[in-house]
This record gives sequence, structure tokens and C-alpha cells, in this order.
Amino acid sequence: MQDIVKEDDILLEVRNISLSFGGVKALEDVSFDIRKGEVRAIIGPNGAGKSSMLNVINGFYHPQEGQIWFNGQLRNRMKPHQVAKLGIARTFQNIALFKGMSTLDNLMTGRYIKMHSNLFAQMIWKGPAQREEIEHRQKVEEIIDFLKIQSIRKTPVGKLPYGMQKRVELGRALAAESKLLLLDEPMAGMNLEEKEDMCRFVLDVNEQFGTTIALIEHDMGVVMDISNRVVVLDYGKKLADGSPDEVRNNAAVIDAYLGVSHD
Amino acid sequence: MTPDFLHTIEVILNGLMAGVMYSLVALGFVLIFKASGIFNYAQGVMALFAALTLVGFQTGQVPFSHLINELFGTQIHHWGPGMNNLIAILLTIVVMIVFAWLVEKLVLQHMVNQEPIILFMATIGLAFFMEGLGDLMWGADIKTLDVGIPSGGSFWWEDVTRTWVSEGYDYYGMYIDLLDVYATGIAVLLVTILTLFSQFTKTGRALRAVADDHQAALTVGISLRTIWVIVWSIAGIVALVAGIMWGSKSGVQFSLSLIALKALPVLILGGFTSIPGAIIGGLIIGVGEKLFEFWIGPLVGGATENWFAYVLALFFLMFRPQGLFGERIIERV
Amino acid sequence: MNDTFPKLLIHNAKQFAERPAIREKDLGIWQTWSWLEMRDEIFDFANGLASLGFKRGDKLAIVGTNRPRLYWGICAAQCLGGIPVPVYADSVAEELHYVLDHAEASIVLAEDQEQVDKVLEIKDEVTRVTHIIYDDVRGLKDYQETFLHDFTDVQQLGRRYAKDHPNFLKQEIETGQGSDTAIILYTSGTTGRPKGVVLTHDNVLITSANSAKEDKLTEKEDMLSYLPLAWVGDHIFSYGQAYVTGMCSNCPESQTTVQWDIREIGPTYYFAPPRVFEQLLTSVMIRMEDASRIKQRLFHYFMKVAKRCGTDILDDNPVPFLDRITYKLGDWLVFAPLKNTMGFSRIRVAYTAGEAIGPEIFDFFRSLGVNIKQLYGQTEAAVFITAQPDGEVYADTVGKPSPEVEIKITDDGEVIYRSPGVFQCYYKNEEATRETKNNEGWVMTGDAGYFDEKGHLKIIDRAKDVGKLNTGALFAPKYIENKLKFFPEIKEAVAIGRDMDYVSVIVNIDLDAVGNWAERNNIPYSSYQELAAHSRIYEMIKANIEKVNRDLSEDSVLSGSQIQRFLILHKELDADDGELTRTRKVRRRIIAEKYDALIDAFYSGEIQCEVSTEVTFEDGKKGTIDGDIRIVDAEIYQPLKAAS
Amino acid sequence: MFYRESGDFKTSYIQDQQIFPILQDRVFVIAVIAFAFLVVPFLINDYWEKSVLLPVLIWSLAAIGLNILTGYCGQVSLGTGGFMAVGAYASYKFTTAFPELNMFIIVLLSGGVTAMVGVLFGLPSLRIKGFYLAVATLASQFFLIWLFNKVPWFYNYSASGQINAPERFVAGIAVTGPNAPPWATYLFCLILVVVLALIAKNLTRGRFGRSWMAIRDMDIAAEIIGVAPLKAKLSAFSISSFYIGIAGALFFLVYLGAVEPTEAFGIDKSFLVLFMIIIGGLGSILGSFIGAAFMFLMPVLIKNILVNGLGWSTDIVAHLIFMIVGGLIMFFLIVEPHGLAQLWRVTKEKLRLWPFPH
Repeated sequence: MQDIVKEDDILLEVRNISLSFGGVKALEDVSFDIRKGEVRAIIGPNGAGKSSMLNVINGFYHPQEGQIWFNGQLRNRMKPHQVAKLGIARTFQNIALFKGMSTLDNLMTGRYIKMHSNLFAQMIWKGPAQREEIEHRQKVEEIIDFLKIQSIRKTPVGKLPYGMQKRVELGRALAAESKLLLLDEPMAGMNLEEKEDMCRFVLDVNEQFGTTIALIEHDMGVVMDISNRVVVLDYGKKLADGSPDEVRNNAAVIDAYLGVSHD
Repeated sequence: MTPDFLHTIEVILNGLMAGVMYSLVALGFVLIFKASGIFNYAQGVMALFAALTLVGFQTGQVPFSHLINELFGTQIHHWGPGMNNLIAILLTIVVMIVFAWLVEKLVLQHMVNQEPIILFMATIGLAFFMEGLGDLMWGADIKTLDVGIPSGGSFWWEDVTRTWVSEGYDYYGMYIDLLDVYATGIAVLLVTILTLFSQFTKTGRALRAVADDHQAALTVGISLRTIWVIVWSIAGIVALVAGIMWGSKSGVQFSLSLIALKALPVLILGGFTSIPGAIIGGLIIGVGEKLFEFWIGPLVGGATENWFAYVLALFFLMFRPQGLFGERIIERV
Repeated sequence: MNDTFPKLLIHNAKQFAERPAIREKDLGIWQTWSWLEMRDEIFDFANGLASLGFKRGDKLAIVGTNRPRLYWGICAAQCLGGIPVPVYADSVAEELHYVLDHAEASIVLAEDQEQVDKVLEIKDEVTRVTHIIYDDVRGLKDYQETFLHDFTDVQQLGRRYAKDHPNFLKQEIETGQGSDTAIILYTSGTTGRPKGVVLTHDNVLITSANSAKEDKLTEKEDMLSYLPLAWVGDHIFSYGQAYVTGMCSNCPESQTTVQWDIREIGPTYYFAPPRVFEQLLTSVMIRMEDASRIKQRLFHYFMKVAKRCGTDILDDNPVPFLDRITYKLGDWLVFAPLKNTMGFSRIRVAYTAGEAIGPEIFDFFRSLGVNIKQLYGQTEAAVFITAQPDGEVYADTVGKPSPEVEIKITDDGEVIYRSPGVFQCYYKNEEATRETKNNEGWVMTGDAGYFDEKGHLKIIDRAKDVGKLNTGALFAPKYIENKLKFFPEIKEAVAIGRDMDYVSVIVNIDLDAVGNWAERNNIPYSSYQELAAHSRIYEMIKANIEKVNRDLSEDSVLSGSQIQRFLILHKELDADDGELTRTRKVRRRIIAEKYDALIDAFYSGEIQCEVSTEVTFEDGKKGTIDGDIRIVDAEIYQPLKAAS
Repeated sequence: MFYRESGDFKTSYIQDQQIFPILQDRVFVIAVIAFAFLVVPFLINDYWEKSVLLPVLIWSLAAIGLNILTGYCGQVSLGTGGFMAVGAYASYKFTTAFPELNMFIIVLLSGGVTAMVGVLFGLPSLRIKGFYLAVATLASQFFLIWLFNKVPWFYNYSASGQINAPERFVAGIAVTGPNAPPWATYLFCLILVVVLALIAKNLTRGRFGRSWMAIRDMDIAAEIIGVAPLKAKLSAFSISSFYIGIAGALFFLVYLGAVEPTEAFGIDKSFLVLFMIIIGGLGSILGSFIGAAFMFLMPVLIKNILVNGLGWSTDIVAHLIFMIVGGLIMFFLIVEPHGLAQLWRVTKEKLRLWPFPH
């Protein structure tokens, strides 16, 4: 990927973001961008502020300083559900599925923003509501097919094994057909095989649907192989940014990971 | 000073004392909530139950006499003349402790790591159960409770205040019920004891640890279950005190259990986790509702005490969900 | 006269119009195509093929599992007078290579990325292949090859092509006739290269029609198409008979979901090889194990009832009134629910074939009211040679000759037949054809068998394995071994006797079955060897063998080959020691060499024999097991009927 | 055991998404409804109407309402009694103000009014959760009741402070007032309940229902997906109140006929309905019916046995019932937090797999 990029290739850009909770600095003057169609990794040791960064991007936290540009326009102080409407979906580090619902319903809920039939249509069901329901059911079924989770279509997600739940959550994020997909430690707590599956899916999503993906990981391993560019955070500051190889050979990064004392 | 002004002071004073009563109940809530994260709706009924039991012992009632008579056609009611207050109170305390143990054994330990709201609903169930039990044991009739706390207006205070009025008004002095005064005294005593207990005893410290986080408690070396039993026992005793106060004030009857409802807004104001909060919250509510009734009441047909506390709490919640003294709730993602 | 499948398709599209022709479990529901829709789909694709330059006589290779579009491919090719050549989905690259090359396929219709990759891998060697068409686009988006087409794109081409050549397809279909080659099916030959069996429309059509008439199949049937596309059975059941009767074939969501899919569809017409039924039975028994006491009682009680009168009720023979009542009750409480969970509720006709099926398995399902029947067939015969008519169903025969089929038994006991289904030739393999089919059109089955007094054909063994005892009595080792293996206690059995005076058997007991029998009767044992040598076990096996002898004695032909002596081997026959093939078939020669001592002992009348055999352990180490093996005589029964 | 699903397969999403996908269930439900409409009206008498059918129907409606809020959207409310009162008083004002207005419309309007009040008291739910909210809803309970006691306009300045249901007709047949024939009042309620239950089912299985459940199960994730908490919660509050309001209206118009607010709509009613959905099953329409029937009929039954049967004094029995109810609540929350509906679901699964255990 060439390094000089035209403005309109940039999907999301964060500029000089600083975030703190009552004095505790979570992020300090962090800036980076995410280009259309790339797989972007945000890595860093635990407590480096990765999750905070994600929470800033989709509007859970509002940074004290800095700007967020999405699709060429500035967006500040947006509520998460408004951000979702802009086309940003995400998954969570510790799975945040709707435990009480089936896999199918979880994915259907994922399409909430895409559905519009009003209260009265819903009450009557027959007619517009049902038509909409079915049209979206088809979309969801395609995702189910894509993630190979047909067999658990109607199982309550609470009953599913961990790896499967991760997959369902990915499915729910996909269902929104968002422009940008944020994955918070998608491979955390998985065995090797599951990790490989997940990588496969991430890449497939990126290739087949052309979705831009930003993913967080705390171990460098897998991420390096699947991401185009990597930004490294540590203690809330940006440590490095560039291609996997550049990052891998970056002295500061190595220190951070080998735990050389910070002073 | 004008009589109106003095009236206002009188209202405030009464409010404060009523507030103390609320605080007494709220205290029980806070204790349990801090230690087990359970919002114990049954606290009020516990007060009722305790009071009933106390009266029962005092008057020497036979527990379940109605039921027994119903079943075997007997006509037993009392087993004797009753016993003196101290023993009765001690016995009641024992009962409350046994009760606490049973609750833990039969209910709580089966509900560990359930959502708080589920536990809350469970305690509503508990409240119903105890209400039925209490009535079944001691009968549902209204009983008078007297443990020798003097009551009635304080003439001395009337005389004192009468002199405060400015020339040219005739004023008969402020009415203050001695019972309320004593209640306040006892409440203060109770709170200090509790504070000392939690500061200077091992168990007390353990309790605080649990309040902070359960794992920590385990490391202190006291099992969560014993902690819960202790806390519920204490709450039971607090309930007894509250029961005695309310009981001797307005008789032991079903309505007593409703003071629990009144304690809820107190908690919302004070925060579920703060003992001082509970007390101050109680006072605010007490004074607030009395004043509101005194000023606004007449304009809207009175009986505003029914709802004032809740509406106040409601508005309060909108702006400070965690209460006056509660820790700030930070959304974790 | 509709003498080809394309013509039949047109006819069905008129007659059954909106009735379902084919279904596929996809995206969570059973996507359905009516005969009309299916016709249009097929015609579009056929035109598409034409526009890709596919002509009369060209071959269309079809690689994949049961998918509607692959079935459509078959008919589409036939529309143009081309020849479909299905290939097993699991065949590896070189097998695929051989078939594509040998059949001279010009276009390949592949199911998905996996198959496409296989084809691409060998694309350069098979130069005749000009286009590859795929059904499922997943993962193929960014393949650049220009000769790679999506099925729907081809149909698109087809529609355009049809505009320019309005009557083209119609004429092509008209010109086709029954004598044209309909399909080439490659038989996965156990020995040597697979052979391409050439079948005409007549072959497939007539056999399908006859067999369908026999079982009164109608357009109302539902059948589950889950067996390999390239296997003749599936071609007849899911394609031939489907087109003839207008019934609906249902494709499972995937090979792994078959058991759920069958449960949903509840087919009325069903085929499965014996092992499937066997697995079903075991799974039923296992699942019942952890059922509550009451349920188990219920189950076992009513299964007894079923054993007593179930099959008779199915064949509506006279049954005592009380039994009928209890059976009805059992049906409501146990049988019907059981069938429901297996997806057998609606079955009218089910067939099993390929190998002998265990009588108790067979009876279990029949007594539940599932009408399983056996048939005997071959690719060369377009399946049907014999089949069991309703009400004449036995575990040990393969039934009566199917309509228009003549059967003869040669002097050395081989079954040969002649029928409208008989194949034309092995594609590009003259002498193989000559070997199997003589010029009056009689085909050698290679199986030895005979007709019993009921007029049913009994297959006893591969012809080449059948021999004679010195007494001149016919000796069919496999037949005997199978009978023995039907006993749960017996895992393997090797019958010896060709050119000997009598039959002797080497037995392997089933460690699981016998093992927990031993525990229940608290017989302590530490090893297979110890258990095998135990006298109680010997008694048990002896009893089994004598049961077999009794059956044999009732058999007009084989009564002479009853088992005289047997022993229980001190070790399990093992593929690692070369005693079995990887598919657990007995390697007679090796065993004969390895255990010659035992065999001598058999015929020198000894009752004791020392053996020391080399074995290979899991870790590959070699070692020896020594054993002192008892040889026991079994009861011989008087033949009931004189040998015919 | 009774299920024969094999062969009953779905060829379209419409089939797959019907309320009762299994044939046997459909048949059964239709049979029940048919029985309720075609047979019961001819058998019904005053006793069955007043002491079984009407209350069960009406409480079911209230339970459905609360279940939408608590069971589906996860917002606990102790204000049910208050909202029922709103419905009752609204219907009273409407019937007296517009005597000609069709009763169905009146009832629905009353629901509408309650919905608006519900939204008002639902506002805090945006800031507060769990039992904080539960406490807040108490405000509505006490404030509303006080309001109806104190503001004469609500009871048309009647001396008693009570409100009495005037006689009103549907298609010329009285459905309210003392002379209304049992079958008429019964059918009147039945129609409303059936239709409303269906609507509730439609809402809960659709886009709205999912947004509510999303909020209930994991509000943060719900927001990420684009569910606006404001919209979801307030819609839940309004629809829930709509149902409860209608229940209140029927309770007053058809069932009681005359109402004194503190009596009829006290806090105990709020608890009763809450218990109904806990025992019936949170997040289940069917559960609302089961729960309502159970919680209402169980005491009646016990009374019949102990008082009429064994001749015990009523107050002792009353206390016993209190204990039993309380005990049951704890029991269910411990053993089966999803209530009777879940128990039914489990048995059903067993029946589907019969004779296999799993």
C-alpha cells in the first residue's frame, strides 16, 4: 500500500485525541487514520488505551480534546446509536450478545437501523412489517450461511460455546452492513484453530464485502499477518504507526512489549 | 418571633423527628445493601414482624394460637402473664437472628450471583411471606406496644417556647412528643454503636471489606455466608428498634410495614451505600414533607405526605442518580 | 411418446405445472422449484451451454454433491443431445483427472470453490475442457480465469441466446430419441481404473418406469436426495424415477445435516445402504439408555409387541385382535414418536441394498411399520435386477426379478440377467464390455446365487469366492461369515473349507459386546485373549454357530456346508497385521498362511493347538502373542430338504 | 409424544416465522380460542363470569402490559396500580362525557391516555436503572392515586368520591352496569384480550420487540447497534401503559362497576401483577396468561377449600395465602426465574423428543 493517499481514501481520522477520567489520562494526543478497504490494527499492551480509543470512535466516551472525522466530515459528541447510523459497527472484548435471544434474533437485531416499518405496521404484522421482516431475514440468512452457523440458528446464544458466541457477535456486527467494522480483541481467549477461523472470516469480510476493518489486539502474533497497517499505543500515547514490518522492527515497540521499564 | 414563624419551627422539629424514624428503617436497608448488594424490600415487614413478636412475648401469647385452635378446636391464647420487657426484647433479638440465618439458608445462598433486580423481587416475596407469617403467629389485630418509653407532649418545652413569642400574640407553645425525642436519642445511640462496631471489630471490618468487594472479603477469611447472616441479624435488630419506636407511637399493625415504602425515597436521596446519607436523607424527607404539607397541603387538599417523598426522590434521581452520598456510577464498556 | 428426459420434462411442466419438482434446504428454509420453474431454469442453462459451444455428443462433467443446479445440469446437457458425466464429489484430483480425460469432457459444472480448485489444478493436462461453471460463488469472486463462469451468468447468456435462436432448443429436444446415450456413470471399480457405464434414455427411463409402477410411486412422493450424484442408485431414484413419476426430490442443506433434514422432510420414498439403518438402530438404543425407567419399560415392552406382530400388521397378515389393539397403543406411545424423530413417519417405500442387512435390524424397522425392502441391482442394469414386492419381504433374499428382467443361474452358480436396463457398453473399453456382456445381451453379475422355493433370488457370495467341499457340497464362505457376524458377540469370522472335507470357522469375539456380557455375569478377565479362551464364551459362540447350522440345514443348496469345527482366535484380526484390508475385509490368503497350524489342527481332528503369532502394537512395535487354543466341534443338523 | 413434526417442513420464511410454527400447537390454540368464543358464552353464568373469567381475562391484559415493560424491556415498574387507575378514570370521564361513544373506542382511548401518562413517568428510566427505577415508579403509584382522591373533577364531584360505571351498550346489548348479561361482558373482554394479545405478540416478535429485548439483555450493545435507548424505553413504557390502562378501564367498567381508588388500585395491585409475570414467565405473552390465571385462581381455590370446605376463618386463610404467595415468588425466582412458561417450554421440548430424553 503506497503511503501518499488522496483525502477521499480516508474513511476515518482521529486528530489529537485526549481523554481522561477525573485526572486519569486514558488517551493523550493520539492521531491516526483508517483508509477505505484496509484492515487496520490497533495494538498495545493491556491498559494501553486501545479500548478507550474504540469507545471514543463509537461515541461512548467523549474526548476532552481532539476531533474525529468520518467520511470527510467532522463529527463530535455523537451518541453511540447515532454513530451506528453513520455506519460504524463493532464487537466487544468480553462478548456483549443479547443472551436472551436466539442467534437469528441477535442478527436480526443487528439490522435494526436498516428496518423502518412503523408501530402500526408492526402491530398488524401482515403486510409491510412482514414483508420487511422477510427481506431482512434473507440478508441475515446469507450472513448465517457465510459464517457457517446454520446449525445454531435457533439456539439461545447464552447456551453457545465461547468461540461460537464470538462468531455470532461478528455476525451481528456484519448484519448492520456498516462501512467501518471495529473488532475489539476478536481472538481473545480462543484456541489456535478458532483463531485461524476468525482470521479467515475477518479477511473474507474484508475481501467479499469490502468492509473496512479496524481491530484491536494485545498480542502482536496473528494481527500482523492479516492487517495492512498497524498503530501501536502504550500508556495512552501513540508509539508507532506503519506497516506490520516497520512496526515489528520499531525499537520503542519492542521495548513496550519486552516490558523495558518506562521512565 | 411571630407565631407563624414558631409554627414553622415546630413543623421543622416534628419533621426532623419523623425523619429520624425514616432513617431508622433506611439504616437497615443500607446495611444489607452494602454487605450483599441486596435491596431488601422486606426491611419494613421485618420491623412489623419484630414488633409483633415483641408484643407476643410481652403479653405471653401462644404462637400460631389461632391456627392451632382452628385445627384442633382448642381455645388456647396465652400461656401466662407474659414477661418483662428486657427478656422479651432479648428473646425477640434471638428470633430475628434465627430468622436471618433461615433467610440465608433457604433463600440467599440459592440466589448468589443473580441479578440485583431478581434479588429485589425475591425480597418482595419474602416480605409477603413474613407478613403472612407474622399475622398467623400473633394474630392480625392492632396491638399496643409499651416498653416504658415515655410519650405524650413535653410540657416543659411548651413552657419554654411560650416565652419566645413576641409581645401582643397569644401562643401556646410548641408541641413535641417525648417519644420522638427518645426515638431520636436511641437512633443516635444506635448509629454510634454501629459505627463503632464497624470501625473497631474484626467482623465490622470484614463487613466493610465485603461492601467494597466480595473477593476481598473472602481473603479477610470470613465466609460470605456468615457475613450475610451477621448483616441480616443486625438489620433485624435495627428493624426491631424501628418497630419499637413506630409500634409505641402508632400501635403495631399492618400499616407499619408500609414505612418500608417511605424509606425507599429516603435511600434514593441518601444513596444506597451510605449510612450518614440514610440519616440525612431521612431528615430531609421528614422536614420536606411536613413543610410541604404545612405550606402547600391546604391548597391542594392535604395528604401530600402520601406522595411527596417519592416525587421528590423522582426529581432528585433525574439529576443525581447515585444519591447524595453514593459513589458515582461509571458506565464500563 | 416421451422417450427422453428432456421431453419428459416438457410433459411434466405441463402436467404437474405448479407441483414441487425439487427442493433444497438453503438459507434456513426449503427453497422449492415447481416443474414449470425447473423447466425454465434448465432451458436457460441449456441455451447457455449452447452459447458456450456445447454440441450434441459433447460431455458435461458434473462434480459435486446433491444440488438442484447439478441435477439441472444433467437434464440441460441431455436437452442438447450432450452426455452428462457425474463425478464423485470426494474424488481426489487424479481420479477427477482420469475421468475428465477419459470421458473427453468439454465443460465442467462444479459445485463450489473446493471443486473448482480441484479442476483448475489439473486444467492444463485435460486440454479438452474449455469452460468451468460453478454453482456457489462463495470465495470465487476474485478468480480471474476467463473460462470460469457463474451458473446464473450462463443462464443469462442462455436467455440472450434463446432470443436469437428461438426454436433451437425445441428442435434439439425433438431430435433426441430413446436410443441416444443419456449418461455415463463411472463405477468406482475395486480393481483397476473406473469403468464408464454407458446408459441410454431407454435404459434409464424404462427401468425407472417399471420399478415406479411396481411400488405405485406417484407425483405425491417426497424423496431425500443425499447419496452421491455419480452413483447409479441416486440417478435412478432422484432423477429417473423423479421425472417419470413427477415426484419431488429434496436436497439436504449439507452432507453433515442430513439427519436433521430427513427429519424435517419426512420422505415417503427412501433409500439407504444397510449401515445407515444399522447406525440408526444403535443410536436409538444408545439414546434410550439414558431415558427414565418408565420410558425404558414402555419402550422395551412395546418393542416386544412390535416384534410379535409388527411385521404381520405391515404386510397385513391376520393378527389377533388384542395384538392389534396393543400395537395401536404402542404406535401412539412409542413407534410413531420414534419414527417421527428419525424422519420415517411418512415412509411408504424404503429400499436397502448393496450388502446383506442384519435380520434384527431389518425386522426392527419393519416391525415399527417402516416398509423397508431389499433389492438387487447394478450400474450395468440401471439398478433394478430383483426387488421384493410388498408383502413378500424377507431378510435373507433380494426378491423376485423386476419387470422385464430375465435371470439365469449358470452351471457354476453365477447369476446372469437380461433386461431393458442393460447398459450399452463400457465407454472406450471394448474387451471389458465383452467380458461382462455376451452378444445375446446377457450380463454377468459376478455374484453366485440361486432361487429359493418362494421364487426369490438369494445372493450367497461373489462367484469367484464360492467353492466346493470335497463332498461336492457348495461352499460360500462370505455367506456363512455374514450369518455369523449378525450375532453381536461375533466381530469377525473366517470360514475355511474349499476343497476340504468340512467347514471350519475361526472366530473373533466382539470385545465390547462380550466384555459387558462378561461383567454382567461377573466373569473376570484381564485381556481379550483371556476372555476369548473362557469356556462360557465358547459355549455362547457354540450356540450361535449351531443356530447358523440350523438355518443352513434348512437351506436347499447350502445345507451341505454346515460348520463342523470352530475356534476362537486368541487375538483380534487386525489391519496392521495384514489380516484385514483397511475396509475390514478378510484377507483369506494371508490368514491361511499365518494360521496354517490352526487350519491343519482343524482337519487333523486335534482339540488343542499351540500358536505364536506376531502382532503390531499401536506404537508400531512388533511383538508376539502365544496362545493355546481350544478347537470345538459343533452340532450338525439333518438337511430338512434334499439338496435340489 | 403428541408431536409429529416430520414432514411438516417450511418452504418460506412466512411459514417459518408464524407464531406457532408447529402444526399441533396451531391446532390446539385455534381449538381453545374457538371454544372460548363459541362454547363458553352459552355455558357462562354469573358466578363464572364475576369470579373467574372476567378477572382472569382482565388481569392477563394487565400482565401482558407489565410484561412488555418488565419482561421484554427489562424495566421494573411498581406503578401498575396507578396506571390502571388512570385507565379507569379516563374511561369514566369518557363514558360520562360522551355517552354515545362506542365502548370499544372508549376503552382504547382510555388506553391511549394511560400511554401518555406512562411516557411521562417513564422519562426517569433514561437516567436510572434497576430498582432505582422501581422506586421511582412508586411515585407514579402514590401520586396518581392521591390525585384521583383529591381532585373532584376526576370523580365528577360525586359526594362519595367514588366513580360508578354507567350502563353502556355495544350493538344494543349492555356490556357495563348491573344489567349487563354475563356472556356479553365476557365476550366484550374476550374480544379485546384476544386482539390485544395478538398485537402484543406481533410487536414483541418484530423490530420493536427486538429493540426492547436488546435494551434488556445488554443496553450498551443495543446502543452500538443503533437502538436509541430513549425511543426503545419510552415506546415500551407507552405500550405497556396502554395495555395496563385498558385493563384498568375494563376492571372498573365491566368487572367492579364502582371504584374507590385507594381500594381498587393500591400498591398491592402493582405487586400482584408483578408476581403474575414472575410466576407466569418474564418475557412471554403466554406466561402472562398463565401467571394471571394462577395468581388469581390459586387463592380463590385455597379459600374455597379451607373456608368453604373445612370452615376455617377467612383471616387465617388470608394469612396462609400471603405466605404461600410469598413463598412461591421466592421459589420461582430460585428454581425457575423464567416461570411457568419456561416449564411449559421444557416439557414441550421433552415431548418433541419423546421417547428420547434428549
